[in-house]
Amino acid sequence: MDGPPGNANLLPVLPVLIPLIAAALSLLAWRSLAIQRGLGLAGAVGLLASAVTLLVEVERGPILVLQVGAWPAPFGISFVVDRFGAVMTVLAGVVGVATFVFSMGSVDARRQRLLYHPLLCVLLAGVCGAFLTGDLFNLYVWFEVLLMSSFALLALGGGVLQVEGAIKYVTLNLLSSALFLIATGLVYGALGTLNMADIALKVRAGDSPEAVVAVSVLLMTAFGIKAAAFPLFFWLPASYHTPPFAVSAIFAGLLTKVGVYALVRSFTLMFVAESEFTHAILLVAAGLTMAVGVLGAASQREFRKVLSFHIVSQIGYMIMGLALFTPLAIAGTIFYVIHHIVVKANLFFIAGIADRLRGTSSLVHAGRTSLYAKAPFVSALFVVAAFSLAGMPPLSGFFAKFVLLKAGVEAKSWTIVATAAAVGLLTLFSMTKIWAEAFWKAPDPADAPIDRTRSPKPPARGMIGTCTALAAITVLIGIFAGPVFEFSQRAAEQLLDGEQYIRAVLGEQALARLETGGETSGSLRIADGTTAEIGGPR
Amino acid sequence: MNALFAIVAGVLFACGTYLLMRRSIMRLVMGLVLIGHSANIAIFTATGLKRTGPAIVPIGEETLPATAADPLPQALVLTAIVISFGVIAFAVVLVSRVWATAGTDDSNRFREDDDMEAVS
Amino acid sequence: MKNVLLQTATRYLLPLLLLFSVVIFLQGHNKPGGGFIAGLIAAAAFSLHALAFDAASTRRLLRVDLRSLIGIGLTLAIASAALPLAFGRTFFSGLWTSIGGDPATGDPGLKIGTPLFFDLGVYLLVVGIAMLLVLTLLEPAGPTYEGPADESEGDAA
Amino acid sequence: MAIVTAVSATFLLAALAPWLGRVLGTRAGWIFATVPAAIAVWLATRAPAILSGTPIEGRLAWAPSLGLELAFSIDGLGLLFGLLISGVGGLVLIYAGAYLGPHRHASRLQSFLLVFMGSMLGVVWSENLLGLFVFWELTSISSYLLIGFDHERPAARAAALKALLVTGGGGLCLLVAVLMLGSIGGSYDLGALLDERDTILASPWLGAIVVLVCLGAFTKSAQFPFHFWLPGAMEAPTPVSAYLHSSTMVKAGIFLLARLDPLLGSAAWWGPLLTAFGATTMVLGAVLAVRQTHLKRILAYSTVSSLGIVTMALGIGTEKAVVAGFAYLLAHALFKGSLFMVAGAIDHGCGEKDAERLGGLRRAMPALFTASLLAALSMAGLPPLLGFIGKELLLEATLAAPTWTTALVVATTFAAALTVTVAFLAGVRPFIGSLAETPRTPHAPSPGLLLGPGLLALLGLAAAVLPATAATPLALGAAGAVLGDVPEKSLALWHGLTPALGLSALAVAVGAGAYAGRRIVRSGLDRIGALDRVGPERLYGAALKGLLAVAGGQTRLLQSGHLRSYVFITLGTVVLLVGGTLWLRGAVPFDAGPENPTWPELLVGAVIVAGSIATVLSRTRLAAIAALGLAGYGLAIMFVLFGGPDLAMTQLAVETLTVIIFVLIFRRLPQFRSFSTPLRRLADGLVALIAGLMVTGLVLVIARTDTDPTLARWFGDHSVPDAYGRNVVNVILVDFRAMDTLGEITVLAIAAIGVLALLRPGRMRRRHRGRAVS
Repeated sequence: MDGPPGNANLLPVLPVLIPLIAAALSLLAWRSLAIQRGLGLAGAVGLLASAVTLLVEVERGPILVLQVGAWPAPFGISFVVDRFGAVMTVLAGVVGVATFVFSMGSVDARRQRLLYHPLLCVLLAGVCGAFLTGDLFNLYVWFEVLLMSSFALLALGGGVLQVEGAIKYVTLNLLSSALFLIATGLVYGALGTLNMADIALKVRAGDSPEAVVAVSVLLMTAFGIKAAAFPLFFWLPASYHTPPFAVSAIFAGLLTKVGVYALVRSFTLMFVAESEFTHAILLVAAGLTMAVGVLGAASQREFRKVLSFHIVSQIGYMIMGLALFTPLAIAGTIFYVIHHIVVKANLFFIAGIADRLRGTSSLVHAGRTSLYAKAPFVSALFVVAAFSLAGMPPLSGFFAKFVLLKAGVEAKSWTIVATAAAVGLLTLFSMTKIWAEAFWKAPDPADAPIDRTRSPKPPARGMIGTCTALAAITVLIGIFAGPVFEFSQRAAEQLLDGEQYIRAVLGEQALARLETGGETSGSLRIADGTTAEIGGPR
Repeated sequence: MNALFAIVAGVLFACGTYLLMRRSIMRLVMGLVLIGHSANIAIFTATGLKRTGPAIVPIGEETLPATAADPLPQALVLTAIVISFGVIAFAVVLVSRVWATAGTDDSNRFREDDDMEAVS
Repeated sequence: MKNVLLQTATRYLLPLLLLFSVVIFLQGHNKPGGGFIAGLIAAAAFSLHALAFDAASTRRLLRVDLRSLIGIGLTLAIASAALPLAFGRTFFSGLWTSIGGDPATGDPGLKIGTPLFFDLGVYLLVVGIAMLLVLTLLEPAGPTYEGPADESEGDAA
Repeated sequence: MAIVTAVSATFLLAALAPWLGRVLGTRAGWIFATVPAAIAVWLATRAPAILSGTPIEGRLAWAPSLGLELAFSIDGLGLLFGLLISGVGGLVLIYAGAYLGPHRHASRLQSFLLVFMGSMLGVVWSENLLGLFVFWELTSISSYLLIGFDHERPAARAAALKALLVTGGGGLCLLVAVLMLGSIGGSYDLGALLDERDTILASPWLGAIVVLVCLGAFTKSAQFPFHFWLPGAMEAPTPVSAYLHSSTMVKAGIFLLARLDPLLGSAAWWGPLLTAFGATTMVLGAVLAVRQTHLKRILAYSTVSSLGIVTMALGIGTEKAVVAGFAYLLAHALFKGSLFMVAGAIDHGCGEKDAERLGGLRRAMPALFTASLLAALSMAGLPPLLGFIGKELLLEATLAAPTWTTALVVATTFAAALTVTVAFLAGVRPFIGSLAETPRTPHAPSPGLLLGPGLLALLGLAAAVLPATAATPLALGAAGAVLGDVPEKSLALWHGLTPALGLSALAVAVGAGAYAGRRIVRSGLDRIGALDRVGPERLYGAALKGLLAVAGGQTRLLQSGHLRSYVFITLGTVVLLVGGTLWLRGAVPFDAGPENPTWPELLVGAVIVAGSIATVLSRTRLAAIAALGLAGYGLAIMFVLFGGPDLAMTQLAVETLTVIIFVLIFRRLPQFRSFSTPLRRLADGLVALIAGLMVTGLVLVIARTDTDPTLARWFGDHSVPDAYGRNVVNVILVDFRAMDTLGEITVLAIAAIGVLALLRPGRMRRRHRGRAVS
């Protein structure tokens, strides 16, 4: 047997491979729900375990790179794990495991029989693939993987609301994918490479034609749709309240964050040549996203719709950090993402428990029971998650917001600081609305739409357990805010140090071009913008 | 010829997006197909069209002649075609499900916001 | 579409088309072709069968459930990607061996490697999904308007 | 470390309280009170050391990288507040146990009270501004949960929300101010900031910092124009009002002002802002209090007034004023806490809250009457009570105020007079006269209900009679923390015949008169009451309503539910941003490329264009599918022309399958209809056209640049020797970039599963709640 040489370092692809294998085997076992369930959970746990190992590895050492198929970069596909990618993968694992556990008690058997578990597995594989790949086109492929499985999960067993929500979701996300695809092709046309490190190198060396800015803005809009930034977010509030709660939760936790991840990756590693221009657009978008999202939440009267609009609003915070583009601000974005994924998924899970206990998700109508009086533990879980989301100390959200505000103050961007602060207050307002209406309000037998056909049923133990674990993580992030922040800082430094990434993927000699090619600063452009220099790093 | 196919890509994109903005969900899904075509032509054109033979190494040679087409955009487009096929197949079926459950093909009649706070 | 002529034609065409798809599959690495296209040709052959007879008999002909077929294809693809790991190679690196080669004359013989198995996985999967689409759409209980719809959030089952 | 223990013990007890409550039953309050009592005793024993200038310190690193440390330090200011918080807190816990009796959630209330207590201790002992802020927000949250304790009443929920929004908004202002201070001073530690005082005072941000700090403090301490949330907070159970809304939480704002006074006191706007808003609040609160008849609301407004007094005193900023402020603050905590608990005991005993409908309770509740009388007299500022000392000092301070002297003296005297009226109204009126009919027969309060008010009232007396034991050192110690060094002064009941005494006498006379003629006074005030319509409370309501209207309006506009407009806006944004960038930077030159198109190419292009336009124009389903197919097959031919046989075959096969699927599905769907108006279509067409131009422009611009051939060459060179395949495209797909293909087939598999799930959804539960079909 012969073939290209290579090492057996499998670790960087494991978070993708494990759930994918679980999904493939589940398809073979399509007759047995029990096997699918077990495989699914095992896949998620395996993903989490491998992700944690990855995180430990990158914390200890340099950026991990796997050249898939042992083909050298930039020719084959590279899987690249830095701190940011690793922590995102860990979060995907956490939410994945939580979703599987929560689903067991909450998703009906009919839906489960429609291959629910393999779909979830593939969704997780797609999300992790997007976090770990170092290749632009491969990123597109993983986006499609996660998108396709989210389509299927959204429409699974669909009632009318579900399919109507799904068609909006599908249409706008496919538009985004098409834009992404075009942009990828254009990037290859302009730079002759798809490898992110190679793109970064060429942009830094000044090899990029001026029109690449327009391509990067095209990418920005494509990712902006995925991230649900203003004014590209419509698909999110139109669909997230329709599927089963477990599905809502994993979507809320992970999907938009893949868009945020892609934005961060693109505009810290690759397209930094015209940061005054691109990041100014991002800053405006960030402010408007926060404000419009939170106002949307204030206008809603359904549990999950309030939460959905809040996702939009909080995407604004994450983009704010990216747009400010200082090490502290990027650290803020990372902290915010870490906090948000856990809390947001948890809130959707809690919404599921509340819906089960109250018999309705409406905030206008009194439910079957006053949760505050009858379900103090669930209430406490909600308080932790909701006040964390609203940025109240000493919970995780406070520190996330604090770092971003601090970055804003230090960058003297007063408008965004004022917006972020005001939006914080409005977030508090809408969280208390849910609290007051869904938890405090007394049941009123005369009040109409409780779904009487749904038998009141206490939440399964797994459901409560899931929420408790996630709430505990929220509290722990608050208690260990220092270490989490320090990690975010290290991750941010790594993100902003493009050369480290390039060195890891392309090797030391690639950087030599930067020194001969002139300045290494991120504000290079070639004079006439007509031709790109020919010749790659090898 | 770059210009020709850049325009073709543009026309496809324009037609596709126009269909995407139709309220009739059946036309909408056709718009997705056209946008997919547009993306493929855009990739193909932007990376440089070459009137040459396929990217196949002739028998007896070890390497691809320099005149052959760039194989990478082809591989990308091929992947994209297949992916968009899967996605379109799903979307078409979804449209039929929407029609079957909602009873309308007019996307403006889908409800979404009936739970909103009334303006007081 | 119970056309005797078509049914008879199908009896002869089916094996021919399948053979053709195998050829296209096998030459894919060196000439135009490959797992995806070959899979679609095979699917076309079975679709013809389904049109000539009915979906149920095509399902019987295929023997294996389409979901399993998709699963097998996917598993095979992943397995061929993971197999090199057993030999200390990295994920997706090609493992090759040759059949009938003669180093003395420089004849490489027929090269067999994991990428081919990967392509075989693609082939099986494509047959599976194409047939799933066609058969599901051909069978009656398709989408027709079903009256007042189900709005369950599904959390109460 | 003792400080950390004290604070964490409180939180720990709070966490255990719900469980302990179940075990201990109604006696739980007494047990819970031991913790605050222990803290109070500990503080008392350490007081001499603290007052002699050695603060107790304790540190717990939390997130040093964020500048957040739980750095505690108890100086004179912290001592005064700490004693109030733990002392009153212990009494309130006992009182709450008795007040709620066997209420199902009594221990939940006590737990929140303990959370609040711990947070409040954290606020007043924090050396680190960020730590202070963390506890500050915790007090807001616990206050929210406490006000909403009777959660099933909408009024309680609304009041809780109001308090939270107002104080939370102020909290955010404070946070920004803290961030700015930290950014200038490089630390959130007060000590470190004081070292950087000159830098801070010279900073261009100083004005903003002062205003933001004031916003934080004023909202918390219910200063005009944010005073309105406090009377609303009376929806809370009485123990909560007594604790949070009279003696502790509302004083947090004042504490903050005092704490930051050494740092910001010399800023130009500091003194005038505090004095002006404090004085306004003082007068307004007093006037509004007289208008009330509901016992707790009377007390609430008079609390507003008292908080104004202290703020004003800090604003005046002279040594006299600051000492007077703290003396008054101490007196107020004692008498107001007592009076609130009395009001609660009355309500508990006879079920009536309206002062005018109560009377003659002295016989049924003699002990409570004694306590109430003592507290009321202290509030009225009569000797020999602590209130008298506070008021005398205050009048003296205003007489000696460096600016606005006359106005301040008049305002303070006026407020003092009305306070006399209010004190009689709330503290005496219910007990004297003939016995009034009440919902419940009045009965004497239990020991638990009596202990709190009684003890606090007695302390007001004792502290005045023996000022040197507690009142003087505490007030001077706190003042010392603000002023820098402890003033040489002592509190005493007798100051000689001073102008202040005269003003005091005048105030008592006027106040007593106003009490006697309160009906006339009230009807007079009601005429001014028309101002309520434009008052801040209305503003709050209007703002909330306006916010919801704006929110609803903009959301309805954007999130219209109409997919068409979603696509329109999304695409419009893309076009605007990308097209704009291209326009600004790219200046697309129309460059047809090096080669002219050949006839076959033109033909293929025309076929694709024709197909796509026909798809748009066709009116029937089949025609549209045919046109779509035309475009797709055209694409396949294009691939043939440019050396992509694999692509062409794939496109051909896929297009065929797509057409089959479309036909199979569309036959079950309705005929095409046109829904949009011509104008809409025009707008859509325009956006689509620009979008198309954008794509054309992008492709042209990029196609002009030569693609770096490194990758293409490498694939060509390595395909045969390393990957044993001659079809380079296929080798890329199954080897070089097989990962893409793995993802691709996964997408296909999932698409198939999705289709299966959509078309075979399994058994559906039919229900008739579905939408009406039109």
